Amino acid sequence: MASLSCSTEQLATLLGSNTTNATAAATYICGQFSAVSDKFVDTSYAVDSTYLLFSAYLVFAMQLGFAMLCAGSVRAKNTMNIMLTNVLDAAAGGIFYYLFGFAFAFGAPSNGFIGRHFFGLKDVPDSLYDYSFFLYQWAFAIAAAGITSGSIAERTQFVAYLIYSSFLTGFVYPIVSHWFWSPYGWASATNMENLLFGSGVIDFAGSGVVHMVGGIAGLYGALIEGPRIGRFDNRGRATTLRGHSASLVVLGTFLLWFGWYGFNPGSFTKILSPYTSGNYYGQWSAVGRTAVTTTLAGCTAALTTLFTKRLLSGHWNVTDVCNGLLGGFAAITAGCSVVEPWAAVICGFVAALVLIGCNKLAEKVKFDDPLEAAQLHGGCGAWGVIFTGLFANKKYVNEVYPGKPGRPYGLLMGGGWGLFAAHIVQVLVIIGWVSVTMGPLFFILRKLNLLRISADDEMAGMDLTRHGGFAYDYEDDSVNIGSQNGTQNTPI
Amino acid sequence: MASPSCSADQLAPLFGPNTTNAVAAATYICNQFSDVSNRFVDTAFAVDSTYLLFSAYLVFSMQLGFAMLCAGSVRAKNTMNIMLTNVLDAAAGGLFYYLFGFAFAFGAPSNGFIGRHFFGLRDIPTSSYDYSYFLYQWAFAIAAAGITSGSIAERTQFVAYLIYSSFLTGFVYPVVSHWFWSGDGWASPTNTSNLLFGSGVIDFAGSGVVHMVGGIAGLYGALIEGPRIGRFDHSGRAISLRGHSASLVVLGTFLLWFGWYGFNPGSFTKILSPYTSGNYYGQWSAVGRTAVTTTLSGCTAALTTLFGKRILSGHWNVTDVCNGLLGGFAAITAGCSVVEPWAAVICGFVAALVLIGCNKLAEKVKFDDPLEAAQLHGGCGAWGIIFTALFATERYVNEVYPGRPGRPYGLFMGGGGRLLAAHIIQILVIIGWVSATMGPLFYGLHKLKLLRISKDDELAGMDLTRHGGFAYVYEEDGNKHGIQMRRVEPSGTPS
Amino acid sequence: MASPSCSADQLAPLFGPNTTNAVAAATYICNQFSDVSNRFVDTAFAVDSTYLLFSAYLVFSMQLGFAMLCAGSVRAKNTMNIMLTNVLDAAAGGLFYYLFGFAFAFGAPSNGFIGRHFFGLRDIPTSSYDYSYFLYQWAFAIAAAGITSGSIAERTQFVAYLIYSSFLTGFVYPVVSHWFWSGDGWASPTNTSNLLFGSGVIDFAGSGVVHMVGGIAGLYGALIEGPRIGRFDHSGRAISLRGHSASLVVLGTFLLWFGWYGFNPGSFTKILSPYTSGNYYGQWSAVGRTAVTTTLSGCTAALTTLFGKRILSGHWNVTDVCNGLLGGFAAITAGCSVVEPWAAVICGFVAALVLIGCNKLAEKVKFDDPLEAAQLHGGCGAWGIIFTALFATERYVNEVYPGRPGRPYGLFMGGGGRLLAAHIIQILVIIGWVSATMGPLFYGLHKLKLLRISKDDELAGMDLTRHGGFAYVYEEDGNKHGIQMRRVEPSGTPS
Repeated sequence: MASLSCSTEQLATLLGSNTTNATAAATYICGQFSAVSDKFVDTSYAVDSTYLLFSAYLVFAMQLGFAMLCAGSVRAKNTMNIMLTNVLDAAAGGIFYYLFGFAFAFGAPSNGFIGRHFFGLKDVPDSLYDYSFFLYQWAFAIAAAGITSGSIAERTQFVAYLIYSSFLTGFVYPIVSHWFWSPYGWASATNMENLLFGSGVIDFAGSGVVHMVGGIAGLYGALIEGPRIGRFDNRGRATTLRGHSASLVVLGTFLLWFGWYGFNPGSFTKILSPYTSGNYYGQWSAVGRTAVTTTLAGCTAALTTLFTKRLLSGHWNVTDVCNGLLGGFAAITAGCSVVEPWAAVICGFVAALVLIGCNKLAEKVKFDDPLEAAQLHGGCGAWGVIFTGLFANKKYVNEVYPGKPGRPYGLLMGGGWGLFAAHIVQVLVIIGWVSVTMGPLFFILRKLNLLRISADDEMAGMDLTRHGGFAYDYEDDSVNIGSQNGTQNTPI
Repeated sequence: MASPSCSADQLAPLFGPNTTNAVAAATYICNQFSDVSNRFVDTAFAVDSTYLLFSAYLVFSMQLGFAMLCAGSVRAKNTMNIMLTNVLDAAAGGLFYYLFGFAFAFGAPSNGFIGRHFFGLRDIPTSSYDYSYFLYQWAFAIAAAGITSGSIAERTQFVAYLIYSSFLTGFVYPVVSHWFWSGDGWASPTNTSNLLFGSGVIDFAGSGVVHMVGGIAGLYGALIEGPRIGRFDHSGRAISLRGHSASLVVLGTFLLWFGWYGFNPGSFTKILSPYTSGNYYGQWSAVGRTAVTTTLSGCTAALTTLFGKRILSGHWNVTDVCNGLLGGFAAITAGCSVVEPWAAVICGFVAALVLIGCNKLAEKVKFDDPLEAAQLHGGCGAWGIIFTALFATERYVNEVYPGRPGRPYGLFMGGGGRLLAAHIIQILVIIGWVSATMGPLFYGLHKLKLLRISKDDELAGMDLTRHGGFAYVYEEDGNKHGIQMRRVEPSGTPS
Repeated sequence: MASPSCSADQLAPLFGPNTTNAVAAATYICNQFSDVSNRFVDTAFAVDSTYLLFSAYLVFSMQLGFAMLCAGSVRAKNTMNIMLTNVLDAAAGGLFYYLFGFAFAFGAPSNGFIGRHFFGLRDIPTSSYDYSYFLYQWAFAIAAAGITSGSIAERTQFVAYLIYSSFLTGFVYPVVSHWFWSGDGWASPTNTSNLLFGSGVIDFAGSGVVHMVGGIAGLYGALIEGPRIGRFDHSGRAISLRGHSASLVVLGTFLLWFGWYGFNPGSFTKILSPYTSGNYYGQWSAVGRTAVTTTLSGCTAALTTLFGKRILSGHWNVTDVCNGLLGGFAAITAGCSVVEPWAAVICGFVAALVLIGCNKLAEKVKFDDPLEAAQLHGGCGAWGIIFTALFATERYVNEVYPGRPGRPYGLFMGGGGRLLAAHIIQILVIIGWVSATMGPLFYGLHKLKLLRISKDDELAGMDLTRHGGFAYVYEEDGNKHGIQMRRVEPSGTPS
């Protein structure tokens, strides 16, 4: 926010020499304005921090959503395992992101590839990054790790999980976020010196940075582990290994939806930024618009999935609808702030088809991902990056990324190829970077026999063999009380 | 918000002719103030948008609450079905409300009956409606549809559901909200030209607009479908078909409680509105008071239900308490912003009795509503509207609906009967309108054999026949495994 | 917030006699600034209220977290019971805290021991306490009661629960919060007349006031009731009576984590307070830092528990990790605003060890607490109080508790022993006060045979005998059906 421009010299001249002490009067008045100006600064810090903090809490709630979604999507015998990984994504992620992840991602000043300040939050807060920003970015980092844990569920050793999760949250993900979100990043849309293709990548809330990274990491993990026992029968036909609780899936999906309102609109990080002072239209409108585009993309994707799956399988299936919904969200994440609401409808529609296609493909190549995470976050995420390159609106691009008029915008909106090219580059480098880091990591773990659990453990379930017991115990130990309950109950 | 009123014309003469350039100096100073004033405008928009957006997110979380409440309240064999309807309430509602629902509800300028601008969010944002307002209203619209889906649970064809849900969210509900909430609505308390009975209807957050609409729609649905198989035995006695998971019911109830803090206090839509500038008492206090009245009404209703049910049935029953709690919330929703906290206690107390009475009545007339939604949202919602007309305080009414001194207020508070008259009109027109729209719709679906599922499907459960399988698989495929699984814990596991 | 200090008396002479009307000009200008200043007051109230209200909603969501955590941690046959107690903590707590709890806690002016104004929210809002503050404090009060209900789960009569819960929320807890948080409290760090040891107790968000009070109350309850049947076998060995659903435990834990962001950072109650006007570093940074310390302490405790338990028991156990996490949060609650992030890591590490140690001890002395609530909230809470006295940094203490330079701060940070002395006093008086109130209460209930349920009831489960039925019905009525249901998926379903 520009400060008020009261100038003592100008005002003193205007008051003129007949005023007893023109300079002092002018200084006095301007001093008052300066105090007013300071208080506006305070106000905007307080308002923006409030906004950012509550957004961060919402994003954190997504971790709960992931936990419930994952728990419901696996078989009962592996519930304890998958929930533990979700709790630890958050916990281990907190420590690693504090120690060095945040420094790699946003350490400034830095080169375009990796940050190198703020280790252990040293020198934070400064005028650019406050604690609340760290918290917000941490919540993003753990989301990426949460995506991956879904792909390799039900068959991965817990130690392997601890290793890849730390590596992903502490190194792989922070570097990608540095490239695209730090003002020093080589492909950042806010890079001060040199924009990639004169444009930089507009991955506003992370279809690429978060979702593709998590999804592709999961792709490698699931690929190297191979499918779960029983997922493809002897003749190679796919058998559905259904999750144990659709209620938990729906609970998780709604919580993710809820949290996405922190993820997408929250990515502005500031809300008290007028575009023209004194006008009803400002960043707060853009924030609201972002929430609307997010909603519409998800809703459209859910409906598209509903009817398409009805045609394909004959069922109205709620878990498929939930996945479609999430696919729509993952896709709109990149462009949510710079597209019109009607474009979000298109985004969601295509995202649902992309997801269905990816799932068909996965089945064909015998790729097994219990949560469809690689297909959903990888596939729909990539579509989202492309979508933004096609539909970004000129006005919104310039409002959200101000200070550099004449930026390229969406190809289909007449904005030329600059943005589209940058986004293709983004898709490629993310695939490349995750392949060269997570691919070898999973491969080495496998070679060391640390990746996959034994066939016996897999049949019995990890909860019994590794995690101290089954997650559920609906019946009492003595069998007869249990069955008595069952019958006694209903007449009451 | 009035801006600081610096006027160069007034200031310049005060400097007078001896000042070198009095007009320029005054203009200079006043321009500074004008900048300051603009920045206050920015601040107010940012603060109010933050407040409204987070309130909208809370209201959205009620949809999750509905989903869990409904899921837990039906039998396990219909869980997938009911959860799908809840997800689609939100999803289909999002599209329809975007395309025309919002336009019907708030399209301005319009006549008193229906709005006709802003289709597909065209021309949004304007100075009065921003995107965040749309999002907030969308979250309300899907809540109404969520209520109805509870009433007709466990026996409705999915296609029927898709049709009524779109119709309710896209047309029936928006029109009602236009009447009572839009500045152009014929019964709105903010109508600028002509207030109904000089008062307008004070349905602040929608006991009538949301809850009664949803509840009465559900009433017609459930009435036309008839009770579930097994709900009343041959001799006509009621048999409780218990939901499959009380944990989900409690989860859903608490989430609804959580979300209600967006529903009621959020309905101010602005928080940075002083009543007198520079004072600690302003709209922020009214917002806080609204949260407090909401809480107290729900709490009282929960306790009343607890003891009432204990006396009637001999049990301390948590699902009944949850329903009582929600009844208290549905009732206070209309008057939450204009009543004193002590009145909210009365509101909740009566709401619990209303709900118990409605349930007794429903059982007597063999009306089957798996979620008690018609009784709860319809009955307690109607009581809430009456309650507001009785207990609205003069001061709060004038603060919340400013600019028109001498408005009627609560009958018991000495404000005369005009508010009550308006509120009775509201109840009647809502009943009439929903009867005239949703009644024929459900009847038509019934005649077309699109409404109720077949008897076989109902006995087997819709999840198996229509939704691709049972919601839960706690045990492995073979019997062997199943039994092992269950016994393994006591025998062999280290713990 | 200091307002712009425009003074017409100072400004007028600067214009001097040549200005036509210097006094009027100066007054005119200064009046404009006064308007501006008022609008800053409005803005601050609106922003702070928004912040406080949403924090209160988050804290409320912890009640949902408690309900789910408790439900998942008990056996299925007692689920209805424990969830009912959690709903009623909130509901009964709402009424009692409204009627007198808030008055005891924050009624001002008062003596150092107990407040005595604001009964039934009379005279609220004042310039220092608004409705939103009441709501926030209510959410805290019910958290304390929620802690205790975990300790005595699965074996307590419902009537006993109603009595102790009202007493705790309405009297015991409010008095403690008066001592340490009210401006009049004898040990409050904001006491204007006389600080305890020149320092007062820095229990920022209530490791002592909330967690120790709830935990110690639970300790007495569980001690007087004795362990559940089957918890210790004939030879005295402990047998783990596992909860019925780890999913609910994880759900509850994450919700508590989510809510803790209202609990700790929210305890500032204001966010728009600059330390130096016009600077990026202000209370908003302290709020963010508090959220960070909270996060880090919980994360460290979770990891410590994970590896600690792996070594001790050979399992990677998610419910243990959840408890460890919560122990880390309970510990950091006291000092969250005044310690560095690195110190929070230490806090969490030790908290996990304290919890493991307390659990070992409890097993040794045959103390049975189904939720580990006494160990977790009592033990880790006490550690948190000590921790704050050791690691509070000078700068943060003076920023968070301004206006009295040279306050004592953490012993290890060079701040001397006075803060530690005050904190040890806090631990002792909380133990003493809760022992003197809740101990006799539970003992009296025990003597009146109102405390523990009968052996038969305990074996059958309270849900069947007292709460109208089992919480879950996954299967249809007959056995026949039951088996069909279960087998149907692999054999006959289309998928």
